[in-house]
Amino acid sequence: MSPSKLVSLSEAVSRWVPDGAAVAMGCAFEALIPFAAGHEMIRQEKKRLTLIGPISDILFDQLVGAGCVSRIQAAWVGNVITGSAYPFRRAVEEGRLKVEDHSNLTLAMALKAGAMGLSFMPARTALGSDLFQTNPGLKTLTCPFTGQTLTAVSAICPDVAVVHVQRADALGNSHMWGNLGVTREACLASRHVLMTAEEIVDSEVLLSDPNRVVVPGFRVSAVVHAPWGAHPSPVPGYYNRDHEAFLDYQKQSRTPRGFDRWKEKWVDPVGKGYRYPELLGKDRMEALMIQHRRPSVPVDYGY
Amino acid sequence: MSPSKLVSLSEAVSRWVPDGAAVAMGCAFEALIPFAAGHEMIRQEKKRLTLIGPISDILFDQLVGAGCVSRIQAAWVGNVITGSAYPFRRAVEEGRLKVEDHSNLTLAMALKAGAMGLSFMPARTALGSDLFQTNPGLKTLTCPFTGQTLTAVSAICPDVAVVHVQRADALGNSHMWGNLGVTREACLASRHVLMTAEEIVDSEVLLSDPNRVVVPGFRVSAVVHAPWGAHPSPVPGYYNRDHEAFLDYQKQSRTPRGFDRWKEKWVDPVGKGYRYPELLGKDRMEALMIQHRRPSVPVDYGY
Amino acid sequence: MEDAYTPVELMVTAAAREIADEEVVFVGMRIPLLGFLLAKHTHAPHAVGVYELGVVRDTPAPSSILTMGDLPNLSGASWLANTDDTMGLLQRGLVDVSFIGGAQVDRFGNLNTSYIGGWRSPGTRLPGSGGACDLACLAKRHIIVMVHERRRFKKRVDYMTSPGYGEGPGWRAQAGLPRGGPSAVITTLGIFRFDEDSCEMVLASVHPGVSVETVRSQTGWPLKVAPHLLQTPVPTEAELAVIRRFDPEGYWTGSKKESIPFVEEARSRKKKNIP
Amino acid sequence: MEDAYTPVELMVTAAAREIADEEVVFVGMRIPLLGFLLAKHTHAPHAVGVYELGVVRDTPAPSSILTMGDLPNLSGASWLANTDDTMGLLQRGLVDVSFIGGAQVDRFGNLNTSYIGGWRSPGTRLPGSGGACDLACLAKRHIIVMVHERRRFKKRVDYMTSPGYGEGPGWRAQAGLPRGGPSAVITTLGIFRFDEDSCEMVLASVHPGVSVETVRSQTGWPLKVAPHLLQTPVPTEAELAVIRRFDPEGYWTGSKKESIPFVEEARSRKKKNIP
Repeated sequence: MSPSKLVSLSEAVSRWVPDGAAVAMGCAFEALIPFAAGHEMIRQEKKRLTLIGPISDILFDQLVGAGCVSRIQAAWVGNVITGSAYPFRRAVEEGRLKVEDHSNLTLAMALKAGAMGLSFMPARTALGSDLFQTNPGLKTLTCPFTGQTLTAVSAICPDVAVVHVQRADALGNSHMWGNLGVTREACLASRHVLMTAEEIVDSEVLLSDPNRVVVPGFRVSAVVHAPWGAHPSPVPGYYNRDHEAFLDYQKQSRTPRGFDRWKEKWVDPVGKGYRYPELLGKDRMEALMIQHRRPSVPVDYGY
Repeated sequence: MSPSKLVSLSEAVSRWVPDGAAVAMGCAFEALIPFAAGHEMIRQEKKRLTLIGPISDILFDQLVGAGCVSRIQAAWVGNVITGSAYPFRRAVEEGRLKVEDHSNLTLAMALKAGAMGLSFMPARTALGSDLFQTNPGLKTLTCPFTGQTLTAVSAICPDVAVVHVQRADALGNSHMWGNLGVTREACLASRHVLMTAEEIVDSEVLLSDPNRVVVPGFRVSAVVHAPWGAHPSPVPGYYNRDHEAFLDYQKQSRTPRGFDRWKEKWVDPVGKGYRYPELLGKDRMEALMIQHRRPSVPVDYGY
Repeated sequence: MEDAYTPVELMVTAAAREIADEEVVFVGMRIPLLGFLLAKHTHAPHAVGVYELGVVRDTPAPSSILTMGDLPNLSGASWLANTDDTMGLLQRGLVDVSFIGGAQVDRFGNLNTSYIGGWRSPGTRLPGSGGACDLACLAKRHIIVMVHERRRFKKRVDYMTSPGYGEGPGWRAQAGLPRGGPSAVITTLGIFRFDEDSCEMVLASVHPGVSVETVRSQTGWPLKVAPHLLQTPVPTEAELAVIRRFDPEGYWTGSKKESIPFVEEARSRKKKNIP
Repeated sequence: MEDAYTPVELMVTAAAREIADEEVVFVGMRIPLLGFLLAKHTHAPHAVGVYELGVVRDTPAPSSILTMGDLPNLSGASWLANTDDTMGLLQRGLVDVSFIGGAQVDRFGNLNTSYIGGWRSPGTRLPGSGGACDLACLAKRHIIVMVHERRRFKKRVDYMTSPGYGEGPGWRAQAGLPRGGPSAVITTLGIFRFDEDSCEMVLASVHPGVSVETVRSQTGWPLKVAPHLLQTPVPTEAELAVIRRFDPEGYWTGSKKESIPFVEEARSRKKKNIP
């Protein structure tokens, strides 16, 4: 048997997310956002991170607010159901944060290039736009076959992809379902994969359905058991989106002082023993849990 | 409700595979090869087809032997467990067949470019090889970011992708599992998708697991119920590979006359009612069926 | 009885009417999301919805949703895949129509959702493109949905996040864009189309109770008006019933004011946790 | 007792010994497939197998398999995905070693599996590259497995399907290849390595009962011999037991002759339908 990769959240973040690291997160867009891992980066007071992701739905904003971030490569940073996010705005407007502006497609292509071991990928988007002014990773290119102008998107290879999955084993095998966004590309493009999981299960569960695996286990550096680790974002099969938490954060983060209060309540108290579910409370968890089950019809991998 | 796309095999091939069409097949490599559909093309005496696929494991050879093909865009044409295939060899050596030589990766990139609406995709393979001599779809390119030499692979957009799946509904929703090869890219790159299926099932089965769907139903033009439609190639969940059939074909196709005898036995007798399973016989089918079941552990898509 | 419908409900209805049956629609957030659901339940039952996070669905979600990533929007979807799969459909030319919003628009339909006041030293940083730039570049046509204010309707946007017709006729082809362009702008005041020859935005329809003069005063360039100016039809009762079924708490559509949640700004609405 | 092992079993054993534990191995067909299974069961239990059809597995198949696409090779795999996923691992530089076969090889390890006699008017058309060109271009190192005959060991291949060291030192980098090159050639007569300076193939080990003179006579250029020539170790009983467990009918390994099924040619073996 290969050695277990199962470690505590603090150990995983301490080892695989050093100061200055380029970190891909939020790669499934609105779902499965690794909030637990992001909050641990805040607790460990990480510095000078580069954050990479399509949209980030307040996680990037929270890390910016906590002073962990010096650069962002993203298509959109904000709060999906309200719009702009204050700490991000403040940081850019005050010149404290460098942003490389992508679209969802150019970011997907940048990670795809990284995943495929290529230095760039072509695209037909963004041509004529000002994204070329604020992203040195975009250039124009002439197609060698058609002579047409295309966008060339420079590869992004993160130091670590931080992903939250539904179920994993101690070896890094995992199942993820729902919309996957750019998760597959981010995992394959990154030097390391730090995986948090709702459940740790027996390997047999995962090997029973190899098409459900997003990235092969040998590419995973650490596995962390983090139930409710994507809250307030939704996790298919486990819990719904907690809209209230997004609205509360928006209100509280309006001022730096309000942001600190939010952090004192939701980030600081979670410790090495990881007791976020306790902080969340039983009633709130119950309200968010799946009410209408819809199990998949199995398939057979026999011989 | 949308109108049903369920048609007979002869109707589907008659409508969606005209003479001269560019047809992608065998996109899952050794598994799920659409032999039933290919044999119907032979019965309908299609002419001047272009065949597109990574490796084809005798299906391309059979269509070449029957005189249906004028051009092949592939990485490998032969019989996986024996090597060279005779009708293909004869056709190339006699100058009757044009081949554009790909590698598996360049073919995957050509279809990926088509699927992504791009005129080309870069790759780092084939550089310095003679594939550039026998494939006008390969050129070298300088990366606009690194200055390195790369291969540019011209897009392939087939007229129709012919794919065999495990289960589908009448609207073109389908589930496919196992190794998928370039199936996803081929379906998305093609103007039309002609789908043959082991089973026609209720839409609810397919909607119960949307991650298992290879191509959205609105991209599918025709659905055909063709049990044992991939025989002698394997179909995960349904039947194993029939090695004997591949060996028999190899022996019989050694001469043009032997090829005709093979065709008379295995292709010609199948009619509009599609009774290939009867031709195969119950004993042979039973020997190939799944003996050791290994069902997937379900997941939940509730809310 | 107060107003029979809210300003946002009127805009949702107008958005829905831009969708024809059997079209493939790349659905954005907020108003377009509701507009698509409305179209599916009225005149466009075979429309297919595509979402940038990697979702395709051709049936309505089984329950009300606040965002495209809410679990009911995944349950029973036709396809759950990757961003490059759904963006591939878009780039390949298989998407008929898409919807995007903006903070600033100009006479050629170019949109800014990135930097107010220029990117070198921005007065205001907005969230950025998301998929908007892609939708504006690659759909066969796209529709812009916006609040109509003079500071937003500028002669030239401060930053072009999502290209419209650029600097006018021929610009898109020159830039290398394969197709498309904006076909309509739906605002809080009216509906605009684009002149085929000049590519300039033209007022095509005013909302009930809005004068042309009001629209002109809120537009930062000399606005042209279509020869046959229409009045935007109000939502029918059937349409309102559908909208309210999918936004039961009025989170997106409830505001009586002309500030719409669609716009990328903080709002001061009563917060509710919509289940 | 006849021979304790067949020529192919010797080659399978030699192939297996080229794999180190924990390496990521891009497994080809036939001899390499068995070689990988053998390595997994002996000295390399943590080796990971990658297959071009979109399969990764780190445990042995639960039953004997004749091809990489046989269902037991999919059952309980670590990853079932797409060709661009597994080829992506390769192109990204994550594959340590790959195996390929050929019909013709030259002194710089270039391989031909496409056209005998040149492509303009080929005497013989072979099946083509498959993944071989990719494996030769992109793995950190690759190993060639071949029948050793003078007509196959040519000064210069008729067509370069899969690059070795091209025309010698510096050629790969010049062509744009990011890494790699052949590290060994395992033939029916011996094992060859490549000189670090000249990139030329050098005889490193002869199989039991084979003389250097025999090897030279079957090689189409003046063959260099390593200063410390070895004799290829014979398979152990434990190794033979594993091979015969995975090829119980001797389909791949059973031949006593030096014609190997690995080679892209018709064979006249007794046919069996291996379950």
